[in-house]
Amino acid sequence: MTSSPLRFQTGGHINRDKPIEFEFNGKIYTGFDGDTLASALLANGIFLTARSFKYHRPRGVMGAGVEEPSCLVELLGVHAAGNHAATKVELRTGLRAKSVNCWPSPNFDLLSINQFFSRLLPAGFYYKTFMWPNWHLFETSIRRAAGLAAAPDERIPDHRYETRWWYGDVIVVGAGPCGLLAAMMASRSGARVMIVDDHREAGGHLRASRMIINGNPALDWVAAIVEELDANPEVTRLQDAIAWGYRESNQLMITERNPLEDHVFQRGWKARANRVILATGAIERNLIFANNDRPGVMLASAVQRYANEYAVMPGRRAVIFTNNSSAYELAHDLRSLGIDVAGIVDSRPSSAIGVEQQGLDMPLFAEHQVMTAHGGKKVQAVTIRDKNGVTTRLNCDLLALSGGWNPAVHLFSQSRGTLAYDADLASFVPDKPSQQVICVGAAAGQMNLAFAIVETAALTSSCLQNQGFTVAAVATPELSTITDYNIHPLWKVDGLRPGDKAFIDIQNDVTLDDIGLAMREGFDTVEHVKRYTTAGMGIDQGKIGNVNVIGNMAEASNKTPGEIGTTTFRSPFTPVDFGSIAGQRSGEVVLPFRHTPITKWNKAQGAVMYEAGARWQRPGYFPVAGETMQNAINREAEAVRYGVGVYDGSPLGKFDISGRDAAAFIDLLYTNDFSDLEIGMGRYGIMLSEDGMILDDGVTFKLAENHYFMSTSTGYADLVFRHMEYILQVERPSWQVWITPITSQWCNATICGPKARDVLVALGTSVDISAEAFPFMALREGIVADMPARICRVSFTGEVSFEINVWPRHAEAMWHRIMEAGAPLGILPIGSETSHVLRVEKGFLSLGHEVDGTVDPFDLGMGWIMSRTKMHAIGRRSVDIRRESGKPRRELIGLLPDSNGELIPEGAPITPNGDRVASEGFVSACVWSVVKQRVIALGLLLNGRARIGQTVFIRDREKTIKAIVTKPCFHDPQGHRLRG
Amino acid sequence: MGKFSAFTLAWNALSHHQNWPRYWQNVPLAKKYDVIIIGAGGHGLATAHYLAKNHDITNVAVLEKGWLGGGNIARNTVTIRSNYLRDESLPFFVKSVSLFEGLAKDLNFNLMYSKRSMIDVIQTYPKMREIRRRMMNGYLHGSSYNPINVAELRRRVPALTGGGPKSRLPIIGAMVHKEAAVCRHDGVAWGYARSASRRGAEIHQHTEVKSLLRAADGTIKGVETNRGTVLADKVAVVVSGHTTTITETAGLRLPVKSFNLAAFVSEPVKPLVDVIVNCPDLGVYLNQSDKGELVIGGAPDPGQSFRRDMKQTVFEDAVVTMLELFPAFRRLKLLRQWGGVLDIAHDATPIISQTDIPRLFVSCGWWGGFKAVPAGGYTLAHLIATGQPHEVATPFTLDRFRHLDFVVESGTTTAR
Amino acid sequence: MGYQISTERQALQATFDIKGVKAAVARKLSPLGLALPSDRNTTSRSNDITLCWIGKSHWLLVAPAEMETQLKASLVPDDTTHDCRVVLVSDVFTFFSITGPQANDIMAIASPLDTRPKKFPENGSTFSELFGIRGLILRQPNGFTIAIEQSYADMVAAYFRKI
Amino acid sequence: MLTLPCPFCGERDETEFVNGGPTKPPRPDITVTNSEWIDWLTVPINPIGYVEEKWWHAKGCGAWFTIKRHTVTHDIAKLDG
Ligand SMILES: Cc1cc2nc3c(=O)[nH]c(=O)nc-3n(C[C@H](O)[C@H](O)[C@H](O)COP(=O)(O)OP(=O)(O)OC[C@H]3O[C@@H](n4cnc5c(N)ncnc54)[C@H](O)[C@@H]3O)c2cc1C
Ligand SMILES: NC(=O)c1ccc[n+]([C@@H]2O[C@H](COP(=O)([O-])OP(=O)(O)OC[C@H]3O[C@@H](n4cnc5c(N)ncnc54)[C@H](O)[C@@H]3O)[C@@H](O)[C@H]2O)c1
Ligand SMILES: Cc1cc2nc3c(=O)[nH]c(=O)nc-3n(C[C@H](O)[C@H](O)[C@H](O)COP(=O)(O)O)c2cc1C
Ligand SMILES: [Zn+2]
Repeated sequence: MTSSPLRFQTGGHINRDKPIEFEFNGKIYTGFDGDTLASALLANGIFLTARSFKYHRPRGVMGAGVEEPSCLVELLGVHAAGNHAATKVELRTGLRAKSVNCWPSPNFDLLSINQFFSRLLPAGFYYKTFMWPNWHLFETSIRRAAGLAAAPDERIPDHRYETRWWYGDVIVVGAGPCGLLAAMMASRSGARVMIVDDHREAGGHLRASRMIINGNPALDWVAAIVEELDANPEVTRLQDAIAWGYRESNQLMITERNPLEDHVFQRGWKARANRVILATGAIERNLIFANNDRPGVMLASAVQRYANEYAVMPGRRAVIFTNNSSAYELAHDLRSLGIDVAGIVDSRPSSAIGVEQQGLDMPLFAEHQVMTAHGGKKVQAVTIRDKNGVTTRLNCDLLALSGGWNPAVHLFSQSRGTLAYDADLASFVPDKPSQQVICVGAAAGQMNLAFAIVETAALTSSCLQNQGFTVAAVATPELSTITDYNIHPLWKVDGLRPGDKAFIDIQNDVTLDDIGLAMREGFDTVEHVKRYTTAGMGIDQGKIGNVNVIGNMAEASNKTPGEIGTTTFRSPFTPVDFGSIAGQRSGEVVLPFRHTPITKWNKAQGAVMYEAGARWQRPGYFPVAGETMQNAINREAEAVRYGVGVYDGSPLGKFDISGRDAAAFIDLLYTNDFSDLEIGMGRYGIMLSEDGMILDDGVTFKLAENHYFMSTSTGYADLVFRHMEYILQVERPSWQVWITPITSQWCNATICGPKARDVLVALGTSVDISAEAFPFMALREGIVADMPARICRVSFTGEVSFEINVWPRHAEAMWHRIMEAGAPLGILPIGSETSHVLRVEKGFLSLGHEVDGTVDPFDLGMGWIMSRTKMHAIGRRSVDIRRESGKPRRELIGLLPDSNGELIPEGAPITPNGDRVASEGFVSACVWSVVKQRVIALGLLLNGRARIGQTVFIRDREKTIKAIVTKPCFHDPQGHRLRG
Repeated sequence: MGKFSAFTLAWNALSHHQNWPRYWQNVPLAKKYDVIIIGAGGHGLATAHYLAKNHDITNVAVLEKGWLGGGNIARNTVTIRSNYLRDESLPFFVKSVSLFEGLAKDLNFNLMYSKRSMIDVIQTYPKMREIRRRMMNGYLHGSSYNPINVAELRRRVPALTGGGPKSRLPIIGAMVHKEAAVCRHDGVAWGYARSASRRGAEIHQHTEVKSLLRAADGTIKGVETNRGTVLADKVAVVVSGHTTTITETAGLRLPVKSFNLAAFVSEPVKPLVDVIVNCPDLGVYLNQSDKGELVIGGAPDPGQSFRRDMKQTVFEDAVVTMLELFPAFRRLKLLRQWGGVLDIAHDATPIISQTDIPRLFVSCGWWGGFKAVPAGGYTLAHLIATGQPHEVATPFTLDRFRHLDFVVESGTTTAR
Repeated sequence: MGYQISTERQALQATFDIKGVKAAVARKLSPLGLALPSDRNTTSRSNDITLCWIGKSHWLLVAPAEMETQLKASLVPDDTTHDCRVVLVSDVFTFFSITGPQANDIMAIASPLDTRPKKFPENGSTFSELFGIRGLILRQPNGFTIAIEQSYADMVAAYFRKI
Repeated sequence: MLTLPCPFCGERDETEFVNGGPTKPPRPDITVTNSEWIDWLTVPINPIGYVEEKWWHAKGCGAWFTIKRHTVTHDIAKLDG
C-alpha cells in the first residue's frame, strides 16, 4: 500500500522520507509525516469517511482545519477519544481511527434508511410526537442513534496533562503572515511575547498558497521570522496550540497539544499579557444548494491547502463555485498543477469579475449558480444554471466552494468586543474592543494581504508604543500579485424547491427548509432558530454555516444580516480536552489534606481514618482484630468513663489574639461576657453570625491582659479567621488587635478520664495539677515529660481532662511518653466516633449535628450564654428579632428511644403521632451509651423543653419508634466529674 | 390544524411542512390588561398558562425584553428533583415534579421529559448524615430517596471509575432519587408559550419594562416599556436575575443578590450515563442529553454578577472535581460553556409573594428554579387570581423576612 | 519526573510572626541589626536572619533553628505592652527549596504568581497560592524557597515526587 | 479569571482571593428599629454597574479591601476618596 493514487510526486510540505502507516476503519494505509489524517485519507482516495448525524447521508472531508463540519473520527488505542475532526488529527505512528456515527461502516450504514424518512424529520419534529405513552419509551433508541463517537474509556495518567500560568507584554494569536509580522515587531521591541498558532508549523494560509514573497517562496520569509523569534528567549512560540478562551483581565486559555517535552501530553496555558493581538485569519463558508454535502464537495481553501501543503489532489476534474475572487487563486494553482477544471461557476455578474481570471484558460460561467450536485457516495457532476434558469450539467469529481470569508472574530467577541456587519465584506467584523486587544489581518476583515501587512505593521507599532516600547520600522515584504476580494453575497442559490437537501449546517443536518419551517412557526430570532433547528450547535459550532443562517434569515425577513445579528461566540473556540483544563490538579492537589505529627502513628495502630473538616484526617476509632465498630467504640468510651483515654486534638483551630483592644474584640465576637475573665482562665463561648445563627463554639483563655488564646472547632477554623479579620479590618479598623493563626504551632494530646491525673503524674510535670491549684477551665504553662507544654483543663467528654499542648517538634515524643506512662493504667487512644458518644452522653453540642444553620443558643437551652449586657455582640439583635415573633421553636432535648438497642439513624424526623406528615423535629445524634447501657439520642423538638417526660414518635420511613423526651444530658448533669 | 401528534406530523410532511401554524401569535400591544407578567421565562410563561387554565384569566400580557425563553430557562442544566431537606420546601417541589410528569399531555407538546433518576455520590460522613436526613424527611412528603451501595452505584454508572478505596476521597455510598428527571429546557418555554397563546394570553417579545408605574394611592398601575406605557390591574415581576432592577424603579428593595451561574457541555458521545449524577462533596453534577453531550454544572461565581459567562476559576474547579470521579473524561472534550443571571435570596430560599406595593407580585430567588417552573407558575397564578398564597407556597412569602424567620434551604445538594 | 529541578524539604527554621505599628516593629528589630525591608513583599537580611514584609503591618522573621532561643530572648514574644507583638511560629511552616534550570517552570505550574523579575525581584518574598494552598515564596539564587503550613508538608513532598 | 488590586500586594490573580460580598453601610448600633436592622442585614445593593464590594486576600497578605467592580464587565474602577 505505498502508492497513494492522488498524491503529487513532488511539492507540498510533507516529509516524504518518513512514511507513516495508519489504520482507518480497520484497513491499513500509508501517509507521510506532516500529513493530517484527512490529507492522508484523501491521498489514498478515501472520500466516503462519515455518515451524517440525523439522516446518515454519506459524507467526506470538506475543510482542512478547525472548520471541518463533517469528517469526524474516533481515535482508537492508547490515545482513544471520540469526535476528532480528521483535519486536525496529525498522522503519527500507530494512529488508529474509525468513522463515527455509522454502523457497520460508512459505506454500508444501516441507519442510512433515515434518509427515506427524512420528510418526517424536519426541525423540531420530536416536539410534535413521541408523546404517547411517554417520551421515555422512545428515548433509549433515540439516544443510541445520537451522540456521534463513543466516549473515551482509557485513562491517560494524570501527570501527562499540565497547566501553567504565563505573564508577558504581548500575546499574538495566529502565526499567519500578519501574526508573524506582529510577533516579530514585538520581539524586536524588547517585549516579552507569546505567539500561539493552531497548526503544526507557522505560516497560516501561506502554507496553503503558492505565494511569492520578496521573490522567494513565501515560506522562506516565514522561516526567517520563525528563526528570529526562536532565537529570542523572551519569545514563547507555541505551535499546534489552540487559543480557545479569552477571559477577563486579558487572559487567554490555550491548549498546547503536543508539547516538545515527551513527559507532557497536553499543556494548558493561562497566559496573560498587557496587550493581545488577534491575527486569527478568516474562515471560508460554504454555499447553499441541493446536495451540497456530497463527498467531493469541499471548501476552495481546503482544496488549496491539500494541493499545496500536502501535495494531495482530492479529485481529477474540478468545478469551482464562488461568489468572490479569492477562489481564483485556487483556479490558478490547479492550472499550474495541471488539474483539469471543468469550469468556474461565479455567481457574480460578469462586470464584477476582474483581473482574477486573466491567464486562466478554463470555462468561466459568470452569473451562474450550482443548482445541485449529483452522485451518491461521491460527487459525479453538477447542474448549473444561469440567471434565466437555463441549466447545464458539468461532470466533475470535485466541487470547490467559496461562499466568502468570515473573519475569525471568536476570541475578540469572547473578550466582549462588539461586532458589526460589514456589507462590503458580507460578514461580521470586530467593532469596539472592550479589553486591551487589537485585531489584524483577515481577522480584522482585511482580505487583501498586501494591505493587511501594511496595516498590521502600523497597528502593532502603535500598540507597542502605547506600552512604552520603541519600535523600529520593518521593511514591508513584496508580494506576488493579489486580487481584490470583491464578494457579492449569495446566501442560497435561486430556484431551490421544498424538500431539497440544501444543508446549512452540515454537521447537524440542518437544511434551508428547516430554517424556513422554524421561521414560519414563529421562531424568528436567530437564537430561536439556532435552538429549534440546532444549527451551529455541533462540534464545529457552525464555523462555516452560521453566517449563512443569518444571511438567509435576513433575506427571508427583509432585514439586513446586521439586524438579525449573530448568536453568542462562546469558548472554546474549538473543543479541547478536559484534561488540559485540569492539568496536574488531581487527587491531593484538588483536595489537599493535612496531617498531624501523630497521623502516622494513628494509621499504624489501625485507626479507621475520617475526613474531619478543614482538610484534616482524623481517626474515627481503633478496632482491634475481629472487633466490630460498635465494640471498638464501646471499649474506647468505657476507657474514658472508667479509666483513661487520649486523643489527638491537634486539628482544633487555635489563634493567638492580642493588642490594646483584644478584650473588646472578644466581647464583640462572643455572646457571653469575657471581661471578667481572670488571667490563666478560659471560658466557653458561642459565636454567632450576624444572622443570629451559631457560627462556631470554643474555649478562649486569657494569657495576659489583652492577650488571648482562642480555640475553635476544627472545621470552622478558617471561617472564623476570616470572620475575625473582617470585623477587625472592615468594621473596627481603628482597633488594635493582632491575630496569628497558630493551629499548627501547637499539637495537643488530650488525656481524659478519672485516671487522667495519674497519667500526668507518671509523665512528670512542673505544674501543680491538683484540682485546687489547677481548676477546671484553667491554663498552665510548664514542663511535662521534660518538654515545654501548655496545659488546658477543658473537657469535651465530661471527665477530668488535660489538654497537653506542645510544639509539633515534640509531639511524637510526647505522644509516645503518654502511651508509655498510661500503659499501666490501661490508656487507650480514642477516635472521633468515641468522642461523639461521650459528648452525646453529656449533651454537649456539635456543629453539623445539633447546629444545622437554623438554631440559636436559646434553642439549645444555652440562654445563659446570651449576656444581657452585650446587646451589641454580633448576631444578638437578629436572635432577639426572631424570638420576638413568638413563633414556637425547635429546642434541644434528650431522647430515650424504645428501639430494642438499635441505633436510630441520625437525622430521623419526629412527627406528630408518628404519622406520615411534616416533622416537628428530628434526631440530631444517636449513640449507644456506655453509662446508661442503652440507646440514647439528642434531638431538636418543637417546644421540646416543655415536653420533657412526654412520648414522641420518630419516623424512619416505614418504621415508627417511640421515645421519651428527657433533658439533654445523660451523665453527671452537675458536672462534678469534669471538675474533679 | 395546530395539534401535535404523529398523525399531524405525517399529514404535514405531505406538504413539506409548509402549513404549520405559529407557536405563538404576534398581536399589537394593547393599552391595558388585567394582568401583566414581566418576563417570558419559564415561570412567567407558566404563570400565563395557569392563569388561563385554572383561573380563566386571559386578558394577560407577558412582556419580554428579548426573545422568549432566552433567560435562564435557556441556560440551565435541566435537573428536576424534589429531594429537598426542609418540611417547608418539600411539598412545593413534590408538587412541581408531579406537574412535570403530566406536562407534555397538558401542553400537547413533547418536552422530552425523561424520568431517569438522580444518583448522589457520597464521599464524606457528614454528607452521608445530611443526605439520610433528606431521605427520611422526603419520605414523609412522598419524595423518594434510597441508599444503594458502592457496587450498585458502579453497576449503574460504569463511567464512574474514580473514587476508589485508594483515592483521595473514596466513595462511601450513594443515594437514588427516583423522581428526578431531565427535560428539554427550551421545550418547556415553548410549550407553555404555545399553550398560553392558544388560550388567549399575549406574548410580546422585544418589549422591555423600564419601570413600574404606581397610582397616586401607591398601588401598582402598570409599566413603562420601550414600546410605551401599558396599564394593568396587577403586575407580576418574574425576571429572575433582574428582579431588583425592576422593583427598585418603584422604590421596592428586596433581599436578593444576582449571581452568574455557569454550565458547560462536552462533545456529544454515545450513551454513557443514563442517570443524573450529583457529587455534593466535590461540587459537580452532570447528565447526558439525548443528543449525547454531557451537561455539567458547578458552583455560582463569587461576587455579584449580571454576566452570562463562565468564570475560569469556578469552571476549573468543576472540571477537576468531575475528573476525580470520571478520570476517563480527561480525553473528553469541552464543547461550549455559558452562564445565566440568577438571583439568590438572603436565606437561599425562593420568594413567591405579594409585595409592599398593593397588587405587585414577585417570583424570584430561583437559583434552582427550572424544576420549580410548573409549581412556580401554578402557585403564582393562584396568588394573582385569589390574592392568597397557595398552600404549598406559603413558606415562600416575603413575610418571613419580617421576623428573620428563614427557611434556609441552602444548596446542600449541589445539583440545582 | 520530567523536569530538571531538585526539591528539598528543609529542617525547622526559627520563625517569628510579627505584627504591629511600623515604627514599633523597627525599634524592636534594630538590636538585631535588621532594617525593615523598604518595599512591600521583599526581604531584608542581616547575617543569617531574613525579614519578610508580607502584609501591611505584618512581617515574618526567618532564621536558622539554632538561633531560636537567642531570638526569643531578644524579641520577647508574648510581650504586648508595645505597639507590636511577636509570636513564635517556627513549627507552623515547613520550608522546601526548589532549584535547578527549570525551577521557573515548576513555579509557573504551582502558582499564579507573576515571577518576572520586574514584578518579583531578587529579594522578593510574598504569600501566594501554591498547589492550591497558601504558601510563602522567596527567591533564591538558583530557584525558589517556599514555605507552606506544616500540616500540608507530607502532601507537598508527595506531590514533588510525582512531577 | 480576574486580577484584583490588593492594596498591599498589587495586582494578583483572583484565585488568591475570597469574595466578601457588597459593602454594607456601617453596622448600626442597637438603637435602630427592627426593620432598619433587617434592611441592613438582608437587603444588599444589587446594581447593574459598579458594585462596591469586599475581598479578602486570603492566600496572600490577608488584607480585607474594597473595590468597585462592574457587575457586567468586571472592570475595576478607582474608589472615590
Ligand atoms: C447554569 C444554570 C444551571 C441551572 N441548573 C438548574 C437545574 O439543573 N435545575 C433547576 O431546577 N434549575 C436550574 N437553574 C435555575 C433555573 O434555570 C432558573 O431558576 C429558572 O430558569 C428561572 O426562572 P425563569 O425561567 O422564569 O427565568 P428566566 O428564564 O431567566 O426568565 C426571566 C425573563 O425575564 C426577562 N426580563 C428580564 N428583565 C426584563 C425586563 N426589564 N422587561 C422584560 N423582560 C425582562 C428575561 O429576558 C428573561 O427572559 C440553573 C440556572 C443556570 C443559570
Ligand atoms: N484565500 C484567501 O483569500 C485568504 C484567506 C485567509 C487569509 N487571506 C489573506 O491573509 C491575510 C492575513 O493573513 P492572516 O495572518 O490574517 O491569517 P492566516 O489565516 O494566514 O493565519 C491565521 C492563523 O491563525 C491560526 N488561528 C486562528 N485562530 C486561532 C486560535 N484560536 N488559536 C490558535 N491559532 C489560531 C490559524 O490556524 C492560522 O494559522 C489576509 O489579509 C488575506 O489577504 C486570504
Ligand atoms: C441542557 C443544555 C444542552 C446544551 N447543549 C448544547 C449543544 O449540544 N451544543 C451547543 O452548541 N450548545 C449547547 N447548549 C448551549 C447553548 O448553545 C447556549 O450556549 C445556551 O443556551 C446559552 O445561550 P448563549 O450561549 O446564547 O448565551 C446547551 C445548553 C443547555 C442548557
Ligand atoms: Zn495582598
